Amino acid sequence: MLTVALSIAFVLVGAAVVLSAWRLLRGPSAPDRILALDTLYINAIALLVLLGIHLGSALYFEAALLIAMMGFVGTVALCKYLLRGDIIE
Amino acid sequence: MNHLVIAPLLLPLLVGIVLILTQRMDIRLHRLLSVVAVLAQIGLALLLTRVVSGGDILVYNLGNWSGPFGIVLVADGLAVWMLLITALLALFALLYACQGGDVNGRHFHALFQLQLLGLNGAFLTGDLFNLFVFFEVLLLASYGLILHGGGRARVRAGLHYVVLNLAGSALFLIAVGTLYGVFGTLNMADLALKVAATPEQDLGLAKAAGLLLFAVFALKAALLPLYLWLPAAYAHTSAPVAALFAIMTKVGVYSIIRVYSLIFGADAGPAANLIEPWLLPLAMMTLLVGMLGALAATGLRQQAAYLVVASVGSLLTAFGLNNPEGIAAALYYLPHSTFAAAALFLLTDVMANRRGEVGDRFEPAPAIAHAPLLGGLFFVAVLLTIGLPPLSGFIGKFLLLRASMEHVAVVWVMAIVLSGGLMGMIAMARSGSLLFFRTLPLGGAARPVAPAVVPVLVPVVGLLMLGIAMTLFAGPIHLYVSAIAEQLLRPDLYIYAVLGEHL
Amino acid sequence: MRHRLLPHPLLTLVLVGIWLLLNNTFAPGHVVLGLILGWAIPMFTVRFWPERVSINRPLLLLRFIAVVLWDIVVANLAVAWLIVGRPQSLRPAFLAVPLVLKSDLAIGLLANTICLTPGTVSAQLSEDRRFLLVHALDAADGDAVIAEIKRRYEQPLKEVFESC
Amino acid sequence: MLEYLLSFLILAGALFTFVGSLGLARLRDFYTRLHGPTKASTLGVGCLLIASALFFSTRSEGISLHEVLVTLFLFITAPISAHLLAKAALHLGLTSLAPPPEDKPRR
Amino acid sequence: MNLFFAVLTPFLGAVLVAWASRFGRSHAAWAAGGVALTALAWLSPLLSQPFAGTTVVQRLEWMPSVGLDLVFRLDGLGLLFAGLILGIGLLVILYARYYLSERDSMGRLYAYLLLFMGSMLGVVLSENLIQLLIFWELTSLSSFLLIAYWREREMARMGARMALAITGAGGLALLGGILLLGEITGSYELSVILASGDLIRGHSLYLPTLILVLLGAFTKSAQFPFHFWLPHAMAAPTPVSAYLHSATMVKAGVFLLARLFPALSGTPEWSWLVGGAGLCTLLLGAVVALFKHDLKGLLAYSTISHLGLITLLFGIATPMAVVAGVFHIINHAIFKASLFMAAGIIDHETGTRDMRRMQGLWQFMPFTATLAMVAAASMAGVPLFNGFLSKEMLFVEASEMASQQSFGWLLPVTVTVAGIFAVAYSLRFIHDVFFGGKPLELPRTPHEPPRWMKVPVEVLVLLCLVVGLFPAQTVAPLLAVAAASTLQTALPEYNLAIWHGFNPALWMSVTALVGGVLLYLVRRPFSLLHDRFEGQLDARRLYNALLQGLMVIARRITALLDVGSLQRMVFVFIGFALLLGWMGWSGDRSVLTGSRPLLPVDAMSLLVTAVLTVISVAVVILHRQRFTALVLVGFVGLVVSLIFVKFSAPDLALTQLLVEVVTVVLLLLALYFLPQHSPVESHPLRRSRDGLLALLVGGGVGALAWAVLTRPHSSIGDFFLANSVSGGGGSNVVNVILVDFRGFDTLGEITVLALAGLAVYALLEKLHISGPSQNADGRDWNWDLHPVIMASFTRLLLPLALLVSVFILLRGHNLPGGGFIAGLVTAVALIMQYLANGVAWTHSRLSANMHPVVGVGLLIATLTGLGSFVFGYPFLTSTFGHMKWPLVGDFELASAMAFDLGVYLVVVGATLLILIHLGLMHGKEPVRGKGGH
Amino acid sequence: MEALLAFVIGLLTACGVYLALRGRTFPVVLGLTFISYAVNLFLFSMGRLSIGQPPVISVSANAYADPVPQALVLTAIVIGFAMTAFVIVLALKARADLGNDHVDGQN
Ligand code: NA
Ligand code: NA
Repeated sequence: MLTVALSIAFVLVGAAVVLSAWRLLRGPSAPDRILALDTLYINAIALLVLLGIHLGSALYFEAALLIAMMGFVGTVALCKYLLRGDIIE
Repeated sequence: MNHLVIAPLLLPLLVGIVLILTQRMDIRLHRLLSVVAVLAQIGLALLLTRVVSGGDILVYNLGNWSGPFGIVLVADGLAVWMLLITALLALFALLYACQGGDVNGRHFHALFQLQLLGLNGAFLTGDLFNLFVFFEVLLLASYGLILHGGGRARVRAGLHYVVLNLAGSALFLIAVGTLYGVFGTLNMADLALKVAATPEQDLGLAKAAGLLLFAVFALKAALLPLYLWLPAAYAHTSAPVAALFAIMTKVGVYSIIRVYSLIFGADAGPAANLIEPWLLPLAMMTLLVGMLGALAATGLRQQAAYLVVASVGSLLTAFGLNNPEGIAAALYYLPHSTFAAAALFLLTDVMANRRGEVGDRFEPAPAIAHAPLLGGLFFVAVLLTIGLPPLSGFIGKFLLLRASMEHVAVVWVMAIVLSGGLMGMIAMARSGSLLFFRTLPLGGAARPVAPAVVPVLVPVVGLLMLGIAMTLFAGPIHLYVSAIAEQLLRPDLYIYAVLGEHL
Repeated sequence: MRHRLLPHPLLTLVLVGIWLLLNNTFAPGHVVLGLILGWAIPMFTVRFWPERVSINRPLLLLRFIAVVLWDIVVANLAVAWLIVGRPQSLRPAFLAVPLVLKSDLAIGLLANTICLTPGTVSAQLSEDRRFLLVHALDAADGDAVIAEIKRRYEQPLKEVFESC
Repeated sequence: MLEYLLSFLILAGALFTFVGSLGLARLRDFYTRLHGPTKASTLGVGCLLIASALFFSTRSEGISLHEVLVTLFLFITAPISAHLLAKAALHLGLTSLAPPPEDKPRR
Repeated sequence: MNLFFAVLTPFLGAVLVAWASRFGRSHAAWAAGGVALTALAWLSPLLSQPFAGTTVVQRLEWMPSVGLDLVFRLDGLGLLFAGLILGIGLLVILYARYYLSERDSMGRLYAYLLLFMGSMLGVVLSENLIQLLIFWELTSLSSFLLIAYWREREMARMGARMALAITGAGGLALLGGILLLGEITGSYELSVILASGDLIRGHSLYLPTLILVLLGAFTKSAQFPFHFWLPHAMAAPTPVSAYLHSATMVKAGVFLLARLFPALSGTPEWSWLVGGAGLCTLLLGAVVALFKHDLKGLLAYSTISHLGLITLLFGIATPMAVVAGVFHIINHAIFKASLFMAAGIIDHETGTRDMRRMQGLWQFMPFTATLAMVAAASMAGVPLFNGFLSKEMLFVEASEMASQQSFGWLLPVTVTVAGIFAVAYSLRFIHDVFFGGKPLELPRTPHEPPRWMKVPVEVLVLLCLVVGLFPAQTVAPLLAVAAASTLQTALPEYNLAIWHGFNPALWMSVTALVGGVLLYLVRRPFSLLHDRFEGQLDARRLYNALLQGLMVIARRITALLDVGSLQRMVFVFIGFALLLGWMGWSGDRSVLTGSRPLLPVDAMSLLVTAVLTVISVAVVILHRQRFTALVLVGFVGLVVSLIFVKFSAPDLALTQLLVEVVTVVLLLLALYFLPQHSPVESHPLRRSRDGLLALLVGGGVGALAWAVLTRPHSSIGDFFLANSVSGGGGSNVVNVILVDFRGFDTLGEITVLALAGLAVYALLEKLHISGPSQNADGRDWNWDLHPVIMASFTRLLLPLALLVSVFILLRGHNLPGGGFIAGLVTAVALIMQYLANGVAWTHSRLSANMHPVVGVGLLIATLTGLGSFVFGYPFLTSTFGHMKWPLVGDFELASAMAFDLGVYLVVVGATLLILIHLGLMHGKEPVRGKGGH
Repeated sequence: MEALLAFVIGLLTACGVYLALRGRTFPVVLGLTFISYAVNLFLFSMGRLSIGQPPVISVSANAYADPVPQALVLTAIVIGFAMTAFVIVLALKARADLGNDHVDGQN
């Protein structure tokens, strides 16, 4: 049961990755691409959690934690660049 | 454990740390500290020389983990020889920098000390990945130093140097990785054992990895066709850095000597003498191309840089002969060419500073102040550099030719080394006659103001004296390097010293 | 004095809690360590976060959080339906929400809450800080959405953080 | 029973994650697309984390609550991303399906 | 060690003279003379020994292991040459004192002259041939200095360089020859080599050896076709010419022929090569000399001719010819030195050396004219003068050869013709200068030179006479020992007398004298002919063409290779590596795929790989749109860290993730100052070429990975897995390796990081560039510097991030984490403060001076390592223990944790150091221009 | 799975090499970044692949991945980061000093 659910979940998240990547590639605007990258980070968290359950190991938790805490810095910097050019001013 | 082995690493590291922590202090204190540290470094190298001169190989198990598991430092004849050369060179490069070059940018002394750390580490380590790490230490320090002071040409050449070396580092990792993947170890002695017993299906991988590693070392050593970064980089950096960099190509040379005598040497079974078909032809072509470059140079710095290329060619030709005499010749030639190149770079700077606008370019200029003195020193430096009698360069060349007599390629070696020497002579006769003989009247222009001549010449004279000392004591030095060569041709000694308890 | 030795008591508590969560344990050793860190870290970061936060009505805050969580769940379903079902018929709109909140923290929390609940994103704070520009995914009646935001989120935040 | 619950949570989380990306791919202007990932980062990841907490709490001795932290951090950081993205889009004047805002709110 | 000191004295003396010249010109001359006399004094105790038939050998150990010692040898030949070198040297020193003008540096000339003297002495007194070669090359070098003495003259510099190139090249060839001799005989020492003549001649390497040695000798002695450098060396001051081209430098070549005569001679190869070169040179020099208008030019070609004569004698190679050769060495040295000096006096007194401008100098300087006439007569081979004696001996040998070979008559004919020309040019030297009318517009009014300037000439001319008249009573003993030591066998019977009766040689002499006078009288048409072709016959043109050719080749090749193009360097490097890798792989029967069981592919991995492929290719295609490329790269980094997660490397995943974030920030900081788009620059062909290389390299690296991945594995990793807990006190083996097993790597690595911080700081120190005031599309930047919402929340995040850092730092030893990751978390959190709140705000709260953090971090790590010294363990030996604390319970403390703390600090410090200063770089100057540039 | 990873390594290498051969500093830096991803993955793969066996000693695990390449890659990542940081700053310096961003300082 759980295995089936996990398999379906992997497929869904995989599909999410594909869709986000399509947006990343397609754009058309710079914010679209940044948004897609941000979404991919979220998708990665989902993947990590699923993988943790799948393998029964808590060792993947930190990765998810760090993405949650630090992944947005890239997004912020990219947006700040679009807004101001100079990201540290 | 004899802590003496690690002292040459700890000393520059600690001094470097102190320099970082005291970065806002008076530059004179930094100079003093730096010079004292280098003097101590020489002392350590001499002590180590005394210890290993009997043929002992000192092994230091870092973290008390012995090889092949932990990282080991190995002070054998070759490593200690390199340490001594580096320390001596560093002293004079540093003394020159202390004349004011060190304040053209930040952190000169800290970078300098850490550069020494990288160099010494590369020479001492017995672990291939650790060698990579020390390569990176010395490279990053060299990036800082090569750009020290800035300026258009320097930045351009520096960028090329950095990017190319980044590519080199990537290749290094691929090669080391492959070796680990195939043999499951990183310790060089252990690798030597395992490579010698390579099963047939893995032989291609082992050889590919070994040759990729050769490409990395050839890049550092500036061997044809990978020397192209060198002329601009050396010609455009500051003089003391160029002088110190005389040892940088030798790191590549050292690595070639170490890896291809220990791991892929004659005892390496199916992978034995891996680079033999490559090294000698490439080295001889490097020699030629370097000499042609020296002929074509438009400035003395560039000429000196090309002579460094040529000296790498000579050095590796000697090693490429792959016999005890050849290796001994290489080991004699190595310090000689290092000191000579450094002296030439420093002297070039002294002269260029006195030629005003023209600098080191081969254009007529008013006679420079102190021309007789500088000319005399230049003459000696040239004798050393291009291997004319009676100085160490000639002895090196003689040893090299002598070692080639029994080699199948003797005709090629003789032809190329001798004609290379002729080209060097023609090139230097032209530049010397242009710089010192073909002078313009001073005219209305004032003599360029340059720093007092004596202090800047102290390091130059010091380096030249080293060359002269290498001439006078050629006998004992040759005996010493011959012993090192013998040791290098007995990798089993190294392996036993490192892995004794695991064998 | 208390300010200097314990600049952010609330933060200290939060940090201790997080420490225990991080270590996934309530062992006494970690409580002690958590307390030390909960005390030391605010000491270091006080320079970055000088203004004191006072929560006037903690219970209201909890209620607010519950409301937000509930809204997240409900709005998620609604928005999911919108996305899957009929993306062509969306009626997106930019809404200028007039603000009564003043403090950075409260405004920030409001903006955050708006972002967290699916269907709305806070897009821009006006330079005079009197309007928050919100983009709504499907807002047939913009004023109703604005009113909802002000009632459900701004009002409680005002009471918790800015009532005095 | 627990397995059903876990399965449900996992599927729900994955589904919301998927829908978020679907929105990102399908919707027709940047501002509406911006709403997509919010789902993924709130309910999507939220459900998965609850599942994880349940899974590890029941599997080994001691409960596992640290998953809460991921949600906590996401709740702090995701809105900042969304907000800045919207701001950047406005700044660049990206076309929107909604009538563009007047200048009023800015100055 | 007298011989050693005799050689050393001039070298030391050179320094002494340079110093003494500060006190005046005469001081320099006295010092120089004193030096030469001292050298002579060192030799004097040994002088009698060669006459007693013993060879003095003195040895100083230098490099005995390679057969290179300083070994000196004094035998007859050496003694003769040493005498010439020192004797004529003394006269030249005296002469030069009066020759040089006030403007010229006395000290420099004498110093160079003494250097040269020492080098020559070294050549002639060497027992070891390598040592001989060293001095040989030193003569080339010191003659370079002497010839270029008037360095402001283009001709002098050119002549010096030419002499150096030719003689230096010959020296290199000689080195090769000597090495071969050493290879054949096993020694470089003369006593062995001279005794091994048969071995050498019978060896397969004989011919190459001979050719190389002869190249050395011929270049030095200006033998055809290497003779052309010598006339150009006449740009030297005349005392130098008198010294170099009479007794010394050019004689070194014939000395070498004499020296190695027993070892190399006696074969047809020797006769043809040596005799042939000598004969050509003899004739060529004699003919050209007649038509030179320059006094010194005439003497130069005459010198070439006489050297050819000597060479020819050694080529004939009969014992008697050798005696004649040695004798002519002596005679030529004497008369030629005096002639050069006379020419110098004329030049000195008239200001010109052009014989067409001077006539009838007899009336101004009759005494000098008399001296010159005697010397010229000797040169012409007029009886009663010394030159006649040795030339007569040549005629004898030549006529004897005539009967022995089929075209043997050619030899006497040729030498007679040369004799005719010799008489003619000698006559010209005298008649054109001293007689035949009045001088034309001389720059100066000539008169007799100073008294002491004439003395050296007088001495030499006297010797011409004395030797010419009484050979048996004067020169005979010296000639005997010199010839004997040259031959290394018993001497032939010979009679040094003026009159030998009516023999063919006498008729040849008479023919030469009469013919010479006649030739002189009818020379005009020939002279015009010569003038017309002057320069075209000169081998200097060939030399210049060769040199030019070499330079052109050098420049072309260098310009072809060294174009300063990074793209080419990278291409060459990668291509070379590819080639090497391929060569290593191919050749043996290598199997690409190994036997390890493979992991099954899952759909998710396949999917992610597909996406990654698309995005990576997109980066390549879109790379000109830099911002877009950067965003896409962010995704690639994320996937890489997911790959680490997937394959059981959580530590790597965490590190990669954080490094990715920092890298993106860095790239953005840089992108602000850079153009937003890359132009299309490279040709499609080049792009295809690069693409092909990229594909090959990618394929190669992929194949390499595949080959290893599919092979069975055993490694030192098992040891670490087994010992991590027991020996390292931690269960996260990766971390234990980093801080314990291989902690030294980590120390190096944080040093690299610290260095990056320092180097970046140094680079940025004086760097101020302005970013654009608008973005690439011409849109102004947003007004909102620090959006409030972002600012307030990032402040909240900071304490949380620090807490997480501590968490990660502390647990790293046992679970994924550690100093790096913790440091990066802290650094990113702090960078976030800069991003959100700006530089000014953050700086008022956090010092920008990160050096102490870096320094302290490194220090802690190093001191942790040093701590183990106290307990007698090697550097970085770790220790750990568990302790029970009240309340807290069990708590592990490991020294590795302190090490990790150092790592943490360095990571934080260096990362911030780089980013902060990069951020600070801009902002002072007003902004200008658009983003696109 | 091994083939997939080998492919990814080859792919990243190829992209990196192509970009590193471009004439402007920025793509070169991107290329070097790609190469360093590829090299890190390569080095990592030298310990062979394993799923769910992180080298963290625990009672429940029955096998572990080879920890050595992981440690090496960690070092390599950090060193690569330092190098990248330096080369980025150098690119800026070159841009400022040479007047353009061509790797040879020409337009
Ligand atoms: Na700024
Ligand atoms: Na900035």
